Amino acid sequence: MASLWEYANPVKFMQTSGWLMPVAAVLAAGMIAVGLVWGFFLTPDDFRQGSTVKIIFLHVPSALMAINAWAMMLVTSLIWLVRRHHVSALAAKAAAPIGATMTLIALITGAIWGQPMWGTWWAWDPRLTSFLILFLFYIGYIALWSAIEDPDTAADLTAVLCLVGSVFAVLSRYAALFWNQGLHQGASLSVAPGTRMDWSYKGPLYLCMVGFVMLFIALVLAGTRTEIRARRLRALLTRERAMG
Amino acid sequence: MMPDLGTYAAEVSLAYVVSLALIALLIGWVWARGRRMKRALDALETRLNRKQNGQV
Amino acid sequence: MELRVSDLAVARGGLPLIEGLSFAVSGGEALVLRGPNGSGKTTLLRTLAGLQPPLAGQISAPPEQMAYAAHADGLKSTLTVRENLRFWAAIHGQNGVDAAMAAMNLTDLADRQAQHLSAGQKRRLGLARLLVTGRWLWVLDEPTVSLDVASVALFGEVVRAHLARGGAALLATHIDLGLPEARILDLGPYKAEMPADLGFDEAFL
Amino acid sequence: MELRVSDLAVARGGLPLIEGLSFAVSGGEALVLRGPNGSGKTTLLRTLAGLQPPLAGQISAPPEQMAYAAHADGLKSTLTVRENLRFWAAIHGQNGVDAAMAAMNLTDLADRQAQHLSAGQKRRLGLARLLVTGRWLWVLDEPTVSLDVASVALFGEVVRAHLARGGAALLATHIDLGLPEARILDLGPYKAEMPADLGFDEAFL
Amino acid sequence: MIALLIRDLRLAFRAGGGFGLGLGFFLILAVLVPLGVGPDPQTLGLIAPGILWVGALLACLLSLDRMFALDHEDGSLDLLATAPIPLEGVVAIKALAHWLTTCLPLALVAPVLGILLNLPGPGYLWLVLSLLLGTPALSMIGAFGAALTVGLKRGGLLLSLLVLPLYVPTLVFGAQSVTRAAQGLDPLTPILLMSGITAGSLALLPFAAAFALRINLR
Amino acid sequence: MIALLIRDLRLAFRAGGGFGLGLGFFLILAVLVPLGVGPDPQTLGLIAPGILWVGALLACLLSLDRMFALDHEDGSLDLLATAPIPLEGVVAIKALAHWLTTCLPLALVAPVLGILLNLPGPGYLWLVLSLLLGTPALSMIGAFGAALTVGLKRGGLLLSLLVLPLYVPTLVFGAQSVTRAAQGLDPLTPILLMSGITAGSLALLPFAAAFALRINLR
Ligand code: HEM
Ligand SMILES: Nc1ncnc2c1ncn2[C@@H]1O[C@H](COP(=O)(O)OP(=O)(O)OP(=O)(O)O)[C@@H](O)[C@H]1O
Ligand SMILES: Nc1ncnc2c1ncn2[C@@H]1O[C@H](COP(=O)(O)OP(=O)(O)OP(=O)(O)O)[C@@H](O)[C@H]1O
Ligand SMILES: [Mg+2]
Ligand SMILES: [Mg+2]
Repeated sequence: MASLWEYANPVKFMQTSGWLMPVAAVLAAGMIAVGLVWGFFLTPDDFRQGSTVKIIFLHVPSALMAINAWAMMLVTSLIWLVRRHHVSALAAKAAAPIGATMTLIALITGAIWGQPMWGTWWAWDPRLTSFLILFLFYIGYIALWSAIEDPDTAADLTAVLCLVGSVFAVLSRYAALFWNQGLHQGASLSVAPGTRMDWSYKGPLYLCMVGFVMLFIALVLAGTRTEIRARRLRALLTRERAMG
Repeated sequence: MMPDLGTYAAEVSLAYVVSLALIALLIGWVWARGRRMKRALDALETRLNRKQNGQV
Repeated sequence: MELRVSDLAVARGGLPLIEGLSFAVSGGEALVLRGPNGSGKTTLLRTLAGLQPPLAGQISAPPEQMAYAAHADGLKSTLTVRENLRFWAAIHGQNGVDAAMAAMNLTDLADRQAQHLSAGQKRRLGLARLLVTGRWLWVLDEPTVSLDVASVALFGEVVRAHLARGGAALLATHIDLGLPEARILDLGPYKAEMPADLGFDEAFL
Repeated sequence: MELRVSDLAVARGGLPLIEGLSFAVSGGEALVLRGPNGSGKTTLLRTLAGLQPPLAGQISAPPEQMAYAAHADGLKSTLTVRENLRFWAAIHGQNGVDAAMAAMNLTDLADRQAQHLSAGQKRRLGLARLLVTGRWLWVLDEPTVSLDVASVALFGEVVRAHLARGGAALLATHIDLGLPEARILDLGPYKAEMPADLGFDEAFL
Repeated sequence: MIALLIRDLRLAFRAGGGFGLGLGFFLILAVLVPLGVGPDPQTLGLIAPGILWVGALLACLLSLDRMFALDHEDGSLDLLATAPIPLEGVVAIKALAHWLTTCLPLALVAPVLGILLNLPGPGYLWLVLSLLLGTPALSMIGAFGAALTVGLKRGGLLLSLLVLPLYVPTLVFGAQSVTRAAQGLDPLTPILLMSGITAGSLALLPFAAAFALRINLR
Repeated sequence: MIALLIRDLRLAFRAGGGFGLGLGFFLILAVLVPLGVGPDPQTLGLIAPGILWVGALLACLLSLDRMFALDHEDGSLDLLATAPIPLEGVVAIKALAHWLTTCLPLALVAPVLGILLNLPGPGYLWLVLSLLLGTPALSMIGAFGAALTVGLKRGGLLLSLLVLPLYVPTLVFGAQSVTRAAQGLDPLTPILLMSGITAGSLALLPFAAAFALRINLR
């Protein structure tokens, strides 16, 4: 079997992602559409939360992806630093705006949910706080990418930022927990097995979660393809200019 | 067809609208940027090829 | 003591500038690099000094043996001439600040802040720094810019004394340095060729 | 059109540098100022350009008629060559950006950001700026620093064309400018004497 | 003059030019204060108007840091001073560019941060309004301070020190108007006074700043 | 190495070097907040620990702005990188110089500002202690951020954006310890956690920063 590292070759990556991306996109579209329609139209209201429980089908998957996107950036950054595969660095770059958007969606749906549940749009709950800080990390990371001219320099520096940032993001999480006990739901509803959540909720929720993962994969692949093209465009332009 | 959302109709629909809009925006951005880059690259590559063939 | 460069290629901003460059400088020799604007002299010197990695090729002497002087002089404008020199001497674990000032005719200006020097005086101070590095190979980028005729002559003597002590110097310049004994290396023939066909992989550099 | 300087004295950092300087430059002429490092050339040119007041004496032409080019080039590193020139052209209400780029051999670099230019290329851009100021008197401080031989020749031609159009140029330099027809003025004789006794009042100057 | 405005805006939007970073700072401050002060919504709501105004002021301050310094370093300022446009105009345009790239976005994003700090309902409108009317004064005063400190290495903090006292009246009236609005009182008087300060600064400070610049170039 | 420390300290104390300006900023912030928030002593006492910590953090942040940038501009950084001292050492020394010239004075002057903000009695000791133990982390993290942004024009605000989220844990634990002390609770746990962060930063970040510097010089 071919080594995984082969896909770090741009040509190989372009070939593979050329068919993988549409597949992921179709899967994502299908699953999210079915999941959301199911969730929005066909689930009963919760006895306590009323219809607001339907927000969960957007909130939880996006929160999930917000964290996992950063985790993926961490891994690809490490790969770039250690093995210097350009595709890896570009994948990290492509993932950042997607992760940032997911964080934003989690924040906004959470805020909208908070209004009926806690009577306020925003509360300095530890989980909410850590998400806000995560959002800041995303913004800083994207800003650093866009501020640096040379692509390899930018890749190196953002990778270091991602590593250091991850450590501090975890520290912030603990700091926030120490600082405030919080209102937010624990992970009781969906993750722990055999809890009170009914399958009528679980079904669409799982569907949406997998759908969001697919969406993320599709977008990262598309974004990485774009970044690779941008990189090549840049290189060709420099050379063309040099040739006169 | 529209389910009865009760007292929280505004909140729930707002959440769905905003989230879907953000996702659509993200997809639109990724897609538009991808297309722009592909076009630019294709244009440059054909230009370079023509130049090279002209020289040879 | 010898610097031997073989088959070196350097790039700037993703663009190969110089290819297949080989030369050697040994103790007591000075080598002057010439080439039109933008031919990559600064890039080459920065590569030798270890500030950027070469694209290909070997450099026999490690950066620790070189004293690099760039377009910018590395002076702190609120420190005096003496303080500036003393700092660099301390960093390199050397003495001889007074000798260095005397050699570059800076003794009168010793207590003047660097921001109150004229362009040529600043340059002289930048060159005096070389004397307190204690390194045998000087790598100098257009060292005599802004210097008047007398100072150019002074610089020539300083370099000659350095060579006499067994040191070596590598200088990039467009103008006359007052060093008739130096060998001259024209970078023209080493200009990098663009590869005719760009594979997708290579276009990534 | 004439610049007439009479009995000018200039000071820097409270120290008189040049005294009793008188000269005239009229349209079609170039005047080269020479003097050792620290003799006050830069100070003199800044005074003429209206950036600092003279200690004494008259300058017949107002600063509005002069285009000043200093040691620093006034380039924005994130703007391209063309954008930089266009900005200065707009500020001076002039056109001719393309002609200026052509004259200083910058057309190939038009879309390169200034931060990606080599030392000599930057300098060429700084000089191209003169062409879009539309002013008749050029006041240039060491204009050919970092330029290679070909660029110095190019610069010579540009100055000559400017003189032919009835312009004038005042240049400070240590090296050869490729302008054999220019008059040379040595600042040596005008070096300011320290007054032997400083009255309390004067010591405030 | 328009060329100068366009250039400054273009520089701001180019990579590393600093657009949006003032915003980022504002956002981060609004996050840090609760982290320092504690999560109690009551307290936060009470201090929200003041903190938001102080935050906007600091974000504005930080970004004006190098309004002239960059031009000074690369020699453009010398050349602008000898160019055929009045230095007063240069100052005014620079302040305008600063306002457009920094303060305007701040005013527009402030309500979102108001939510984070639990700002009471009626405050939002007046928050935006007071920022829109007050920040031009901040930019102009900042330009004056930047002109004073242009020749100095690391003038950034000295600049803050000089400019902050000048910001006090604007801050007090601006924050007052929002506080009053948030408590349901009449916010009109402080906002009118603040607008007066803005108008005065815009009319007079360009001359002072141009004077300071001329001195500094000498 | 010691020569570098001495040079940096000397530069800071020279005219325009920036010593004391961090202090000034801290002072002015402590004055501005009551102006913005209003003079009620109850409220002020409540928010004092948080505001003081946020103020110290910002003062520290502002002054680290150009920790490496000035050396980069005048070419010293290139020369230091080729000098016979490890770049990790250079980073550590620069952070130390920053701490000595900026953070140490902040910690010493903080109690005075505590009075201005009506900090309750038991808070003072822990305020100084927490600042002394926490600010080394701020300097070191700041050095890392400064190394990341050294090549950029107007990197100042980008630096803030990158560094502030990294400051969050230190800020939370530091402010918490003071708040708890001011309320008569036990401040030891947060202060120990904060010291842990400081120790970790000091041990690891010099390497990350030196790596970033090397990349930026390339
Ligand atoms: C505004 C900010 C909010 C953020 C950033 C946020 C963040 C998150 C995150 C990260 C998760 C996934 C955690 C996990 O799966 O264990 C989650 C789950 C959840 N959130 Fe939120 N949340 C917010 C507001 C809210 C509000 C206001 C409510 C409702 C009162 C809410 C209810 C839930 C529920 C029910 C879950 C599912 C828990 C489970 O996994 O069992 N969230 N939220
Ligand atoms: N930061 C950069 N990014 C991209 N290209 C650059 C950069 N700096 C310089 N270049 C380009 O690299 C080439 C070589 O520059 P370099 O400074 O090495 O030339 P040089 O021989 O020193 O010229 P000069 O005699 O003018 O100093 C030039 O064509 C220049 O435009
Ligand atoms: N800012 C300043 N403050 C005080 N003295 C200064 C200042 N700048 C320069 N000087 C001094 O004034 C004198 C004249 O400087 P000036 O820059 O005019 O000389 P120059 O003739 O241009 O020299 P060069 O050929 O080296 O450029 C020098 O002796 C210098 O030391
Ligand atoms: Mg060069
Ligand atoms: Mg001079």
